Amino acid sequence: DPAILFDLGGKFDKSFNESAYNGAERWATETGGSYAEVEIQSDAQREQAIRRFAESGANPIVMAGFSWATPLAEVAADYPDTKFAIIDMVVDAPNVRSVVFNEHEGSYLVGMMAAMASESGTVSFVGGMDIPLIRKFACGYAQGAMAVNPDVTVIANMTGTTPAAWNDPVKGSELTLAQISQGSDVVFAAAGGTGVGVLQTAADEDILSIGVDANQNYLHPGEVLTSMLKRVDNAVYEAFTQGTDLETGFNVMGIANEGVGYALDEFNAELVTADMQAAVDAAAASIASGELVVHDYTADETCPALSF
Amino acid sequence: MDFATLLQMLDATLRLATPLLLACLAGLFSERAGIFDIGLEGKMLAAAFLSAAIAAVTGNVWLGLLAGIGASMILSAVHGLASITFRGNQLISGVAINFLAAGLTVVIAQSWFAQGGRTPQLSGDARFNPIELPFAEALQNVPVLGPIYYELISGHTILVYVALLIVPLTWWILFQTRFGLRLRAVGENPAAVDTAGVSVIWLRFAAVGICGVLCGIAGAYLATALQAGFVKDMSAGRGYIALAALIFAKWRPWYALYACLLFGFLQAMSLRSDVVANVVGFQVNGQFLDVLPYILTVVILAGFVGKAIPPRAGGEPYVKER
Amino acid sequence: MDVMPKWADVVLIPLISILLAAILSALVILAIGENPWAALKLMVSGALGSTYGWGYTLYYATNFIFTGLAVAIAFHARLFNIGGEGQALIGGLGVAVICLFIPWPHWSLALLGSAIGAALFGAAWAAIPAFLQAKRGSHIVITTIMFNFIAAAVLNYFLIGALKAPGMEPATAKFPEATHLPSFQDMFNFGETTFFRGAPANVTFFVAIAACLFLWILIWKTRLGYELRSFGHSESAAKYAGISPTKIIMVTMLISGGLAGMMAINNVQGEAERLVLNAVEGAGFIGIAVALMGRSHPFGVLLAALLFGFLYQGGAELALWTSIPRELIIVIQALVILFTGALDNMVRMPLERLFLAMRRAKT
Amino acid sequence: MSDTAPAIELKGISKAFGPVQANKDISIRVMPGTIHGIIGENGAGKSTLMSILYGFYKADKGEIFIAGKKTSIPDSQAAIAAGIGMVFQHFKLVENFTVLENVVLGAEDSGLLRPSLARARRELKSLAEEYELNVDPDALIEEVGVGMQQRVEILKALYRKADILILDEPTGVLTPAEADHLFRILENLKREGKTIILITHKLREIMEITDTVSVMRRGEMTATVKTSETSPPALAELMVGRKVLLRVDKAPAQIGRKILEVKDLNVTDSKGVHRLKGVSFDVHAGEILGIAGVAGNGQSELLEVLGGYEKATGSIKVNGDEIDLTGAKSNGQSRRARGISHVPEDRQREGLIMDFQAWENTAFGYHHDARYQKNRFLMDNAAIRKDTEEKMARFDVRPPDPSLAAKSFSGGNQQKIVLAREIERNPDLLLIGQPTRGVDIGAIEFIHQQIVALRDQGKAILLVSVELEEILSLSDRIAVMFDGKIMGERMPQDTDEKELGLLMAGMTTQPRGPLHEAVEAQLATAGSGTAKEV
Ligand SMILES: Nc1ncnc2c1ncn2[C@@H]1O[C@H](COP(=O)(O)OP(=O)(O)OP(=O)(O)O)[C@@H](O)[C@H]1O
Ligand SMILES: Nc1ncnc2c1ncn2[C@@H]1O[C@H](COP(=O)(O)OP(=O)(O)OP(=O)(O)O)[C@@H](O)[C@H]1O
Ligand SMILES: [Mg+2]
Ligand SMILES: [Mg+2]
Repeated sequence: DPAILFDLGGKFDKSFNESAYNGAERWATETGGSYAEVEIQSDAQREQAIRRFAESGANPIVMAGFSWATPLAEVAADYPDTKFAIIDMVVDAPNVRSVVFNEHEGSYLVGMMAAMASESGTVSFVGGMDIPLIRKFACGYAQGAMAVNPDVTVIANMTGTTPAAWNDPVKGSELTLAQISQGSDVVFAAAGGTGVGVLQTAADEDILSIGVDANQNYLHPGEVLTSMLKRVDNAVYEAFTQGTDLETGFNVMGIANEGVGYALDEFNAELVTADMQAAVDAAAASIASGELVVHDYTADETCPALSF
Repeated sequence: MDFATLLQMLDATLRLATPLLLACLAGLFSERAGIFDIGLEGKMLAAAFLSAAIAAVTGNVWLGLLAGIGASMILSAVHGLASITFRGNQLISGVAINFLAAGLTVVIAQSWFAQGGRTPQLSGDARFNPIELPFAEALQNVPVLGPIYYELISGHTILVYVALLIVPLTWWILFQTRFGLRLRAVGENPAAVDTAGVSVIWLRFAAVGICGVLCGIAGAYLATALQAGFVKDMSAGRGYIALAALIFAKWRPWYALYACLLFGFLQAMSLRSDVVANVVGFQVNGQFLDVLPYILTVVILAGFVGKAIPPRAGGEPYVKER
Repeated sequence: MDVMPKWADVVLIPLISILLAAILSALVILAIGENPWAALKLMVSGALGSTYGWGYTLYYATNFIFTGLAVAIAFHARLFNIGGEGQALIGGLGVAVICLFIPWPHWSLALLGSAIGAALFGAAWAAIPAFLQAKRGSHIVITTIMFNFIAAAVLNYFLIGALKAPGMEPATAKFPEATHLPSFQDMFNFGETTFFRGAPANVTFFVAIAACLFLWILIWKTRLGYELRSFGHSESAAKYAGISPTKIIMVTMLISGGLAGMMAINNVQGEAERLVLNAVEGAGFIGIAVALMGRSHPFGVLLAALLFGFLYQGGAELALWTSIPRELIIVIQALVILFTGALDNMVRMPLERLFLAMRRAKT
Repeated sequence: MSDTAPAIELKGISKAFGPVQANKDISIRVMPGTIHGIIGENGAGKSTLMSILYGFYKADKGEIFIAGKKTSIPDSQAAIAAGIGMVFQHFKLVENFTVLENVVLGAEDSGLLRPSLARARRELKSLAEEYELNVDPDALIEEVGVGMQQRVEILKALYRKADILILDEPTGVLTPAEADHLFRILENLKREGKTIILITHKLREIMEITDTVSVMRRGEMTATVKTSETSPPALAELMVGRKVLLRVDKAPAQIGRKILEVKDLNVTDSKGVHRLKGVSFDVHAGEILGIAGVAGNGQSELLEVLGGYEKATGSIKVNGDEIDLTGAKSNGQSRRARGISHVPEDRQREGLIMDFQAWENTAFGYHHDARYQKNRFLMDNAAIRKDTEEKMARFDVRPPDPSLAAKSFSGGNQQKIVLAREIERNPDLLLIGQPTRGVDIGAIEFIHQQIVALRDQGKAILLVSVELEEILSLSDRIAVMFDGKIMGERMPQDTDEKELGLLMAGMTTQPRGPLHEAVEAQLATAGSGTAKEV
C-alpha cells in the first residue's frame, strides 16, 4: 500500500495538506485501495515516521512539504527498495521523486486577475510565515498585477516568523483590514490556516479575496475571486497511481503541465469576466511556452516587483 | 500618518484590546482575591473552542457564548479545586490548565468536526456581527467627530461594548459593594476575612468563578466576534499579555483599560509595520514589532514604570494559623 | 514529626497521581471513541518493545532530563523557571554557532565545545530574568514566559537571516561531518545485529546522566548547594547567615539556564545535526512536570524523564497507527502536571489521614 | 457561685493537629461579668482552645454552652452570632484598609458599602466615648501603631455586639502605659457586664486584673482557681509541674576592655522609614548590655546591622577595628569572621531552616568553616554530624538526634540548637535577641545560665528583649530604645520596671516630671541623643 505523510499544518488545513489529502482520497475511491497516513507531532518525528512506514512495507511513500527533505535525504538510502516522493523540495536520491511547483507562475496569473478586478488600483497579499517559499508567491503575484497595470500598488504582509503564523486567523484578519484601509480591494492569502481569517474578513468587508493551494472558492461563494491552484492533489494522485513503479527524479509542476493554475467554478463564475479570463489564459499560454518568464524569488532571493 | 490611518489603527486597537481587557479584568478579580492565574490563556482558548463549536452546531451565537463561558468556568473550577480546596501551587495549576486547553480543544474539535482541530466557519447568526450605533451614518460627515464616531466608536460587535462597560462595573463592584470589600480583603489578608465570619473559600471561589465568566466572554469574542470559528491555539499568547497588562495596571480596573489599550495598540502597530516605518522614518524589524509587547512587559516588570505591588496574600494558599 | 513515611511522599503519591492522570486520559480516549487498552498496549510496544523504540524513548528522555534538571535546581532555590523553552532555543543557537564556525577535528572535542556553547547561551538567556528578579524583584515566572516569546523571535531572526542556509527552510546548514555525534546505533553495532537502528538516541544521553550525577553532588554535597537550598527554604534565614540572595538567584538561574541550553546538544547536534525553528517543541515545559514528579531530585528527574520519554514515543506511535490526534499527548501531559503538581494534596490529604489512623491503631 | 448560668462553659474539648494532641478533654466555666485568665507554657494549647471557642478551628470532641445554652460553633460566623469576639495574638487586620473598613468587614448591613461605612462611623464614635477606645476611623492600618491596631480589633468585636471578649496575649506588643490603658478598657467592659477571657504569659497581669485563672499544660487543663486564692510561685509550679527558680543567680560583672563601639548608627529601611536615628553605645568584655524596648522601636534593625544583613550609616568598631557597613562584603559571613555570633530574635524565620535536619542547621552560617570541608569542593557532612552530636549532648537538646528536621523540635529545643551553634563558637561578642521567647520556664533557666556563663568567660553580650523582667535580671547595664533612639541608660540596681516603662514609651504619654527632666539633662550632656556613659 502507499502511504502519505502530512506536514505540521495537518491534513485539514483547507489548503496545502488538504489538497494532498484530497489526491490520496481520490486515488482511494477510484481504485478502492487503502493507504497509510500520518500527521506528525513534531519535527523530530519526521525521520521516525518515514522509517516506520518504510519498514512496515508501505510503497510508495509520499510526503507533503519541504521540511521532509532533510530526513528523507537521510533515510532514503537505507530503504533502496522503497520508492519515495517529496513535494515542494528536491532530494537527490535514486529512489526519490521530487515534485516542485512553479508557485510564482500560478501567483502571476491570480495577480493579473487581482489587478484587473481591482477598482482602487491597490491589491494586497497576506503571507503566512515569512519564508522564501511564501515570498515566491508574493513576488509572482506582484509581477502579475504589474503586468496588467504598471501603476498598481501591491501591499504585501507576512503574518509572522514562527510556524504559528500558519495558524493565526486573527492576525490574518487584522492584516486584511489594515490593507483594506490602505485601499486594497483584492487580497491574496497564501497563509495556510491564517488564510481562513483573511478570506473571512474580505467577505465581511465586501472585498474580493484569492484562495491558495486547494480551490477555496466555495468558502465564500461570490466573494472569492479565484484560488491559486497548486495541484498537490495531482502530484499525490499520480504518485499513488504509479505505485511501486514510481518514476523517480525531478518533477516540475508548472503551468505547462497543469501543476499550477487558477480556479474557475460556479462559485466565482460571475466574478471572472471574459476579458480577465482571456488575458490570463493568454499569459498562461506564453508562460507555458517559455515566452514569458516569471521571476522566481527563490532563485536568487530578490524580487523585481516587490520589496520585502 | 494621516487622520484616517490613525482612526484605522485605533479601531484595530479597540478590537484587539477587547479580549485582552476581558482577560485582564478576569485576572483582576482572581488576583485581587489572592489567586494567581496564569491559566487565563487556557480558559480563553477553551471558551473560544466551545463557543464556536456550539454556535456552529446551533447556529445561535448566544448559546455559543454561554457554552464558552461554561467551558471557561469548568477550567476555573479545576483551578479553584487545585489552589483553594487542595492548596496546591497556583502557578503549576495554571500551567497545567494551559496545556489541558491546548490539547483538549484540538482533540475534541477533531473528534466532533474532523476538520483538523478547527470548527466550521461561522456565519450569520452564529457569530457576533458589528452593530451600528444610532446616527453613525448620518453624522459620518461631521468634521473630526463624525469619522471618530462612525469609524472608531460605532461598528463594533456587542462584546466590545460589553467589555468596555465591565470596566466601570468592576470598579463599582470592587470599591462600592460589600462583596468588593470582602474580595479585596481576602486577597490582602484572608485571615481577617475568616475571623470576621466570612468564608474565605467561598469568596475565592466566587472570584475564580467571575474570572471564569470573563475569560469565557474573552474566548467567545475571539472565536465568534473577532473571528468566525475556532482554530487551534487561537488565543496566541493573549492570556500572558493580559497578565502583563494586569501588572502594569497595578490591579486596578481603570488602569487595566489603559494598559490593555496600550497593548492593543502595540499589536495593531505590529500589524502595520508600514505605518510604523512611515512614522519613525525607517523600516522596523518585524520580529521586533511582534515581540514589543513582551519586551515592554519585561521593562515594566523591571520597575522602570513604577513598582507594582501585588495583593499581599496572592499566590499563597490560605492555611489557618493563629 | 512527619505524618507519613518518606517513601510514601516520594513514591506513593506520584504513583497514585499518575494513575489518576492515566484514568482520566483513558476516559478522554474512550470519549473520542477509541480503545484505551489497545492504545496503552500500542504505546508500550512502540516505546519499549524494541531497541528502536527504546532509542526514541531515550532520545526524548535525554531532552527532558536536561530541562527537568533545569527546573529542579531552580526549585531548590524556590525559583520557578518557566523559561526552559527559551533557554533551550537559545542554547541551540549556541550549538549551531559552535558547530558551524569552528572546524572541529573530532566529535568528542566538538561535543565539549558545543556543551560549553549551549550552556553559555542558555545561561545568558536566563541571566536577564534572574538579574531582574534579584535586583528589581520582577516576578521570574512572568519574565521567563516573556523571554520564551522573545527567544523564539531571536531564533527566527537568525534563522531567516545570518545563519540561514540557502534554500527554503528557515534552518542552518547541516553541521560538518566531524561534529556529528555517535548515535546508539553507531555505539551498539555488533556485526550481525544492529541495535537502535535509525533511532536518534545518541551519546548525549550519557552527558545527561553525568549531569544528573553532577547536580546531585552540587545540591547535596557542596557549599553552593547548601546555600542554594538554604535560600530556597528560607530567604530570611539565608540573609541572616550571610548568603547573598543576589548571588544565589544569579548562580542558580545561570546553572538552570545552562542545563536547559544543554538540551540542544541532544536535539540540535545529536539528532537534527542542524538548527531548525522551534527545535525545542515544548520540552522546556515538560521539564516542569518532570521536575515536579521527580520531586526535584536529580535521580527522580531521571526516572520522570524516562516516563515522559515513554509517553512521547508511545504517543508518536499512537498518532502513527491510530486516528487518535497527536494533541492527545498534550492532554496526557497536562493531566500529569495537574495531578502531580497542583493536585498532589488531593492525594496527600487522605493518605495522611490513613497513615495517621494506622499509627493510632498501632499505639 | 451564683445560680446564674455561666457565660461560657466548655465540656470535654479535644483537638489534635495530626500527631499533636493540642487539647485533651478540656472543661472550663466562666461566669458572666468576670475576667478569666488562662496561663500555660507555650504550646500548651491555650490559643487552640480559644480558636475552637471562636469557631476558627473545629474541635474533634466536646461541647460548648453559651449562657447555659448548648451552642454549636462551626465557624466564626456562628461565634459572632453567639456574641463572641476575639482579639488574636497576631492581629487579623487588612493592612491597607482604613480602620473603618476593617471594622465593617464582614459586618456590613447591606450590599452597598456607603451606608454601612456611615453607620459604622457613627457607632465607632459612641463606642469610643463609652470605653475610652479612641481611633481615627480614616487612618490606614499600616500607618497606625500596634496599640491602635489592638483597639481596632476590640472595636471590631464590640461593633459586632460581642458579650464575650477573648484576648490572646494582648500585652506582648504594648508599652506598659498602653497595657494599663488596655486594662482600664477591660475594666470598663467588665463593668458593662461583658465577660472577658485573657490569655497571657505574665503572672503579674493575671494577679492584677483577673477574677479567676486556669492553668494549662501539655494540652490539659491542670487547674482553675480564684485569683485571690493563689500566688505567682504557685501558678508557675502549676504551669511547669515543678518548682521553678524565677530569679537569675549571677556574680558581679568583671568589666574588661571595650569590645563593641557603636557610633551614630542610622538605618532607613526599604520603605524609606527611618528606623535607627543616631544610635551610639559601647559593650565591654564581661558585660551584658540589655536593650529594652517595645517591639518595633529599632531593636531588630540594630541586631540586623550588627549581624551584617542590614545596611546602615555610622560607625561600628569591634575590638577597635572599623567594620564595613555598606559594602558588598558586609554580611553575616564577615561578621562571624570578626568574632561576632548572633542568636537572632526569630529562630524560625532566621536562626534555623525549619526543613533542614539538625546537623545541617549546625553548620548554618558557618558552612564555610575549614573544619566542615572535605576538600575544596565538597563539604564534610560526616564531620558536621559528629559536631552536632557533641553540641546536642552539651546543650541537652532533646531528642538528641541530628537527623531530625528542625521543625520537629519543640521551641525550647530549637532555641538550644541555635544557642549551641552560636555560643560554642566562643565569640568575642554575642548578639542575642529574645533568647527565651516561646520557651518554657525550665528551658529559660538553662538558657539564662548559659548566657551568664559566657559573660563570666569575659565575653561581651548584647541582649535584646521585650521582656522587662528578663532585661532587669540578666543585664549589667540597660539601654532603652524608643523610636529608633536610645532614650537612656540605667544600671539595673538603680531602676525599676516603672521607670524603664516610661522610657520605653518615649515619655510622651506622661506629664512632665522630675524624672523627665533628669533624663533630658543626661541626653543633653551626652550630645545627639546618646545617653551618658555609666
Ligand atoms: N506545627 C507543628 N506541626 C507538627 N508538630 C508540631 C508543630 N508544632 C509543634 N509540634 C510538635 O509538638 C510538640 C510540642 O511542641 P511545643 O512547641 O508545644 O513544645 P513545648 O511543649 O512547649 O516544649 P518546649 O517549650 O519545652 O520546647 C513538639 O514535639 C513538636 O514536635
Ligand atoms: N494549625 C496547626 N497545625 C499544627 N499544629 C498546631 C496548629 N496550631 C497549633 N498547633 C500545635 O498545637 C499545640 C498547641 O498550640 P497553641 O497555639 O494552642 O499553644 P499556646 O498555648 O497558645 O501557645 P503560645 O503560648 O505559644 O501561644 C502546639 O504544639 C502547636 O504546635
Ligand atoms: Mg514551647
Ligand atoms: Mg497562643
